Amino acid sequence: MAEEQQEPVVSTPIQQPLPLAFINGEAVIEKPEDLYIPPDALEVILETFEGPLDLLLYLIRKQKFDIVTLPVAAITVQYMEYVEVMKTLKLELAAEYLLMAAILAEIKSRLLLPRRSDEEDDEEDPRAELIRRLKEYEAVKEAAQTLDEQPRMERDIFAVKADVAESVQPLRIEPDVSLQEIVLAFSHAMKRAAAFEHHTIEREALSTRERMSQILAQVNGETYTPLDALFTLEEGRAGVVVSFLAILELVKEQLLMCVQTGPFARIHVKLGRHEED
Amino acid sequence: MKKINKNQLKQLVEAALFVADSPMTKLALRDTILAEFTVSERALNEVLKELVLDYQPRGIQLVEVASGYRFQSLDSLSPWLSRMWQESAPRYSRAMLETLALIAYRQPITRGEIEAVRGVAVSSNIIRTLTEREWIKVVGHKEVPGRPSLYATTRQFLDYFSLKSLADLPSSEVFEALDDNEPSPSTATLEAPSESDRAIETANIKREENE
Amino acid sequence: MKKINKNQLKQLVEAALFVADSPMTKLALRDTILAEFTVSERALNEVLKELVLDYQPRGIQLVEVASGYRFQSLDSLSPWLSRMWQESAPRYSRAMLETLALIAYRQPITRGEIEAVRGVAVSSNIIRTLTEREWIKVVGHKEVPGRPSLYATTRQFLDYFSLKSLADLPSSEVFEALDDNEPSPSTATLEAPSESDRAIETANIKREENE
Repeated sequence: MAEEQQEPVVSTPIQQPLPLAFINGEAVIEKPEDLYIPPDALEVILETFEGPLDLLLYLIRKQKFDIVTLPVAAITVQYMEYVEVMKTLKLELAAEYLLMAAILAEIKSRLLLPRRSDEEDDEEDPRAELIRRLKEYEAVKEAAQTLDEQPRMERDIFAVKADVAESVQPLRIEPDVSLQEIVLAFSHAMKRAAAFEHHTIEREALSTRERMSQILAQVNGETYTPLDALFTLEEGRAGVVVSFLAILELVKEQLLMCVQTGPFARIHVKLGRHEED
Repeated sequence: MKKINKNQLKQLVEAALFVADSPMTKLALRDTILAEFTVSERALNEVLKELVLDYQPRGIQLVEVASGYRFQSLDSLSPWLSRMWQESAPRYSRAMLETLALIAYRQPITRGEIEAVRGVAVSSNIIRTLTEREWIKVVGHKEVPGRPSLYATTRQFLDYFSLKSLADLPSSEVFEALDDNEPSPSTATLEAPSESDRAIETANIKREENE
Repeated sequence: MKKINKNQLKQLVEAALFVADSPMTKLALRDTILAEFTVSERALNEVLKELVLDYQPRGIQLVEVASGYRFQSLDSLSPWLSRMWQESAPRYSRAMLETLALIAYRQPITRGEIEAVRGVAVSSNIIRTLTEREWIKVVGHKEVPGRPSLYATTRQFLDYFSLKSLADLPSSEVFEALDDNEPSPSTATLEAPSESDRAIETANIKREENE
């Protein structure tokens, strides 16, 4: 703050080694008060600026000015010198740099105009908008730098992964099937097979066929199973009838054979067909 | 070569084995993360042994496999971890549905009998898929040359279709109706009798429910 | 729904987070590995908290980022861990970082607004790279002539920088302070012109937006 009126030293060119460093891509130049810098080095410096605001901020910081007091005249002189160098180097001079030069010139001229006597007028400080932009840009610059320092994947932190045990198998989601699809599929199959009569598939037969499957699962081909073991009395008469029909059907289809050793002896069944038939 | 204390060594080895894309040998550890440290073979072995022990009660384990050390999930957790990866099986083919339908309506039935109706061979794949889904099972063998398996539907099959018993499978008239009406399902006349029939039948079948 | 004891729950959650391909939310845990268990929200929170604590002294940590919980290596080990890969982590230019920072702190924001603050054009390349990395996305269009795209950051951006939410972004106070100042009448002399100037400026930039 104390240095706010300090004029920049526009010194005569003095050849000096270039103390130039880059920290996080930001050009840190100790006192290049002169502009007599080897052209290719300057090109590198200029290219590190992210635009006119960045260059202005750099100039302000270099001279230890306070943004809020922005000594427009001094800054403008320095800024124009840089822009001139850019021109002579035929650097691809972004329009933004020239636009900023125009803004600076405009502010400077407005500051030179004599102020009206009345203090209370709403004539605003011509520097205000530029100061606001500079402050805002500086905040962005800082934020970008902090963001860059934030621990991040690939550089500071790495994804951690354990293998799955061999026994982990992806869960298979089986397709949905509707009852209607099954019914239609059966209908189609039956229609194609001309030999079949649709009506033979009766509902009655279905409960019998289900019982046939159950009985088949109950008996085996090695030992005989007593016939009465295939009836469940608790099912009542209808159940017994279904079982009986199922057994008859199984015998008819030669899946089951019944054996009776003598009159009124227990009937036994086992898988297989009667060879002697 | 720098020194590294045991705690740091352990953290570093642990992290390396976790971030590595594949198992790491002790040599690989030395060539990468430990390149600038002096670490005795004993210290490295000790750290690895400690890590194995540290993870013993946890959900993942440090194991040594042929290509080095790696962390892997506890074997006993697999049934649940499997749920993290799901793959949808393709829709069933017409052949699959017809085979299933024939087994449902004509059980117990052999593969040969299904083929006779369909006029084409039934692929083993279809039988396997239906068996794996636990919709069909072998209930016996037909005592003819070759003793072919007899297939029937299962309890799971009935459960899936919310059927109390096979008798609840729509009968021929119903599917005739379904088939004829496929584009226009408005014809109720054909459906009507099956409804009442079904009621009587359901009463008959009730007892079978919990066989 | 089955019960699961706390130790089993902890092992299961731990293993799941370790084998998962990406961070997992509590909901994702419930939908997969915990699908068949009754687990109270309190029990799940407790287990996660314990796991975070368990790993505190270790080489890897359990952290909560925007897309859920994940294990990651300890920040301080990166100098050595990075030796496990040939190529080094990508560096980002200042232009890219400043653009990203503006989108992060000022979202939703148009390209023109970014250019107005930075004082230079934003190259299409930067927007493309940030979009391809899935760090930013178009969330809408500003209803001004040209309907420029409005950009915002994504969950992947937060994940990448190990953040749980935008509020965890460092130095957001700087921006808040700026925003607070803007309407404040106390600094009227400095701020007053800014509003109108900005309008003019925005108008100037408009053309560039859709270049």
